[in-house]
Amino acid sequence: MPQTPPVKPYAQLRAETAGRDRSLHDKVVTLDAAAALIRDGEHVAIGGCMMSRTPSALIWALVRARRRNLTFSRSIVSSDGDIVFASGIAKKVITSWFSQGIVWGISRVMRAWTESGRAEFEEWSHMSMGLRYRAGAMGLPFMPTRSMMGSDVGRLRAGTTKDFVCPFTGEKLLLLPALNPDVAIIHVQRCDQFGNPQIDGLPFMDHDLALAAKRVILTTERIVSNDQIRRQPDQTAFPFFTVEAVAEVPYGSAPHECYGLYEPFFKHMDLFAEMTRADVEKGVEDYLKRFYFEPKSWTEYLDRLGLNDLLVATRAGRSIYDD
Amino acid sequence: MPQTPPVKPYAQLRAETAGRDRSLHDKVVTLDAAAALIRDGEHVAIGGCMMSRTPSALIWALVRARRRNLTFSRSIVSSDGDIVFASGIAKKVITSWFSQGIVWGISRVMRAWTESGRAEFEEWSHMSMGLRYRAGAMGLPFMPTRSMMGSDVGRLRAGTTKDFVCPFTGEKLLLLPALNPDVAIIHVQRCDQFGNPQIDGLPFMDHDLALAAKRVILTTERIVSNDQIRRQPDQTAFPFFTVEAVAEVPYGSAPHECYGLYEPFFKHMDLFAEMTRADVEKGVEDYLKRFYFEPKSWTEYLDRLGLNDLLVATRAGRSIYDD
Amino acid sequence: MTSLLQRNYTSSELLAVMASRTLADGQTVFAGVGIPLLAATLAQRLHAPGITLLFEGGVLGPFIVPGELPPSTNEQRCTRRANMILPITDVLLLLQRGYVDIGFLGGAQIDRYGNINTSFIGDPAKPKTRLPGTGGGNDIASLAKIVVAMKHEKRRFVEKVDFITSPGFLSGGDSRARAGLPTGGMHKIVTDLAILGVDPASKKLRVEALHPGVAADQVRANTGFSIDFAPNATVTDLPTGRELEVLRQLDPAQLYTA
Amino acid sequence: MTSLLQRNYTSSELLAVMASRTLADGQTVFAGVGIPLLAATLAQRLHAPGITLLFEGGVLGPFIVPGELPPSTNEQRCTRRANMILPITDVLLLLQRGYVDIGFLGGAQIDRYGNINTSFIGDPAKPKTRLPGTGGGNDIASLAKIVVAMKHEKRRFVEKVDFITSPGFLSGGDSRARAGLPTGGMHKIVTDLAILGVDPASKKLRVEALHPGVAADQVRANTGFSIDFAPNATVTDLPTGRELEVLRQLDPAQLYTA
Repeated sequence: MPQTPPVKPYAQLRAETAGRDRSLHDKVVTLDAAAALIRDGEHVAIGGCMMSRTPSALIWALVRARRRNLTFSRSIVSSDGDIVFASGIAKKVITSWFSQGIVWGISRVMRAWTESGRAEFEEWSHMSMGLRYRAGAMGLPFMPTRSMMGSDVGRLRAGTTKDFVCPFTGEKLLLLPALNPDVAIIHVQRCDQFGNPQIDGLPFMDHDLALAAKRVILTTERIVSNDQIRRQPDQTAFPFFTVEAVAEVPYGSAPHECYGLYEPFFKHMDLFAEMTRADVEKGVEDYLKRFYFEPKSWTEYLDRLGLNDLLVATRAGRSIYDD
Repeated sequence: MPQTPPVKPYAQLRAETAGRDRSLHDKVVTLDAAAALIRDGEHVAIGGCMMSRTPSALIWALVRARRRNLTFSRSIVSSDGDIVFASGIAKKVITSWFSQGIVWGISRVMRAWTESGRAEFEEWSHMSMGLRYRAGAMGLPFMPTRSMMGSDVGRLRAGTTKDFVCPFTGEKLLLLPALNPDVAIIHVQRCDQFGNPQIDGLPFMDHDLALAAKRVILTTERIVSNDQIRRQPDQTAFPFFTVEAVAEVPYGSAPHECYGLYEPFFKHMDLFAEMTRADVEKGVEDYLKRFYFEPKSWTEYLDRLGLNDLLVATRAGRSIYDD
Repeated sequence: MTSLLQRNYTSSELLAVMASRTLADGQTVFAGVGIPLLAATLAQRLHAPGITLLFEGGVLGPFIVPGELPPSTNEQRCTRRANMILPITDVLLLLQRGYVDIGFLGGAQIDRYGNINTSFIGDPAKPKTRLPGTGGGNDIASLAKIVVAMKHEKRRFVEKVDFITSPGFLSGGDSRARAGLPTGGMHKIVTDLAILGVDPASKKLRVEALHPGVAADQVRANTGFSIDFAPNATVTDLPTGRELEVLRQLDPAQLYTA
Repeated sequence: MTSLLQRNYTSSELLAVMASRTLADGQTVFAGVGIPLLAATLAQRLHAPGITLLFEGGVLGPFIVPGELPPSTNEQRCTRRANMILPITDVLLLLQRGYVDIGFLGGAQIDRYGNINTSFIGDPAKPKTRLPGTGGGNDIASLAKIVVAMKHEKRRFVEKVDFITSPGFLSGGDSRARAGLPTGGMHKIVTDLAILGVDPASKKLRVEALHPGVAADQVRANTGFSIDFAPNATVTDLPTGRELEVLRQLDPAQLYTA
């Protein structure tokens, strides 16, 4: 598999954007219809970070649709990385850290899939991931950095970065190639029918992801009126014209968290770790069957997580606003 | 006078930041004490834009303290540019647009001072100003851009920029030198005693200014508790550890606006235009005497603007939140 | 032929109406205050309700309230019922990223290749008049398709501008692309006499339509360089009553349309 | 000499306490979850109340609630009573801009020049174990002064790490600066046996203090390379009752201190 996607020529970047309908129009679709907009072989950037605002429902729908040969990129992946490997929808994940979470130790799925060569974990430093998306968002072919030099993390990526001497100061710098995903998938607390997204709490890299990507697919906890958005325009996270489609999916980040609404479903995360601990291949197959393929809807999926876990996560999520 | 300040070597940038007390400590000072922190010859970046969130009170205090040989930079200057020229505190303003406002036509003061060579207006494109601050904020020596090429705006600045061919795409780019001001002066709606600033409405370039500058001096409409800040951490505009001092100055942007609180004092802006229309030298001298040197305090200054204008501006300012 | 004396609108109103007609529904339009903002808002209220306005001050998708025109694109009036507020640098970067269809500018001087001067009259080293400068004009003209609205006068339409603040097609042909600007460029110039476009090969300005009652010679006489007419040059339609009515609601104090 | 059997704290508790003592009041500290966060929070509640914590997820100056430790530095628990929330890239850029005094890391392997491996055990092309990778570790270690807390074991303190995830002093001397990293570098390594520092000239790790009851040979036996002792090497003070008490309040479930 080739290293990270090559830098897009500016003419291509401009043509792709110019070719899209960027007007204020209704973009509401179902979850399945949203997943159908993502095609085999595309590079999909995942919004949020680790166990936060993961577009879990959309990934769930992509797994069920048996999408193939996708490349995912994300600042940090948690169990979402395991899922896209184990389900076979991804050949590659570009990220800075890949594990369900420090308390659960090293990911068994990531180890099994990468060490056997079935899939690739392409590693960049966390800031480099951010700067690559930022370059893409700014319409630039690269971003300079003072990080990732001297290390083997940098050495492994040397084929796609450029060593550079600053013409102003004579200092050594590293030029990071812009990352312009085919599609960014982002989960938000609320959004209107036109794709004006509003995010509470941690913004992560989502503004840059949305601007870097060719197009954006949103899932949202709820769809609100355009009037409501326009009363707080300083809370809008990125421009609506980056957005292609919006699906309303309550608890769309479960079993991860959505700031202010629910924390991670910790008992379910324990269960996932446990099921993949002994026999990882069998364990993850059972897990996918039980939680990804057997439920007939996202509500049935949530039902399998269990109402008690949902209430515990919700109680904890809301508590961030308590003194 | 030399062209734009040279790019700071990284060692100097790091040493300057490392040398400052960046702990969470009480930073509240008087307006005069805040002005006293700015020394002759320094490069002062002005927050806000044009007639919005201008740190008018702090500039007023700098004029009264008869500071000398300052360089100012700002995204766009309005009458604040006229004032720093006419008062003699500035030799140079680095900006993208210099006029009181389109409805009042070309600035007489700017014309008189630049055309006679008494002061310099160093022109950059608006995005270039932003990208230069952003490079400075990111700890980078430059930022690439696809703008300002081919034009005479670019030609006049060619001594301080670098033509560049992208090593990834072969495309022509321009490298803009980072701008790291000695001090940024920024007016905000509220702030705590530690310098945690919260801004309502348009953020302009203030986040980048604060991070690019060696230090930041704030004026604020009101000082609130740290508890109040911590209840809405997503509203904090830039890190408190960039801030050296905070002065509470209600109506500290008058006669310009402060989002949600007051609009520009339009009748006063008319008066300024009128007083500088016929005999600019005499007019601006009279203006400075009447509004800058004779009042004994900022409150007396506001009194000279007039209670009626203040109420009109306040009524209009608050109306932004009305449906 | 309608005499100029008989017409029921000012030159500025004509400019605003004609400029508004260059915009299509669904476009993203970067506009400054004055005629550009009036024209874009007029289009939004008539034939192009789905236009998204962008303001340099950091505003995306606002609706301007009639009679409350902002004094610049950097004050709170610009944010009225906006979809999003964002930092200045980020709204300008939307140009570089390619999200803007049309940049809408004014200008003090323009030349035969659509280069605009808003910086210096005379020698930049010793100017006769120092003008306010570029603002976002240079960035908009470097990165987007441009519509300009300005009065048609010989001192404004010059052979060569004293200073290129906002690049048009520079010295014509492919000189703009060679300078590092492969996208955008001058699209339409709306004046109180005519609509100008650009010859696809030479990149010289040319007349594409005359306003009702304007003679070709009148355009030539008010242009400081020899100007061609497009083969299919037409005559524009008169401002309609509805256009003028809405325009006057937007600017009742005639701040920009006197 | 205190016997290890007699001590009233776990190895992890010892690590957290000793690490907390390396921090000074007023410092800005970039910390990951686990021992780093516990140590920084402990310092904040005892000798260094003015420490400002930064989390990779985009948090500036939070106060962690005892018993509600965040599962990573990217969830809402990290934002509790924060001074500011900001995008990930911007919080990481504070490192590059020079606003961070100390970066606080863990690690799977460390070598004699303080290089850290959290990516691969074995040959990176065909690893025995693929580890979770750098996260912000590479950026933190490239741009700030580093404190590391880890268990002192021979398999962790190796002659040469299998992979340099987070750069220490690379191959020693001025090799770090020559690689483009003129600032930062390894400052202290806190283990359950000793405190290590860096020899100013050679940039090799050296023992600066032993914990109470630890013999020099014990450190040598658990280090996979020959290690020197600083001329003025000392013995650390035992964890105090107060330190252990507060630590246990912070992590009552012993998620990180068992």
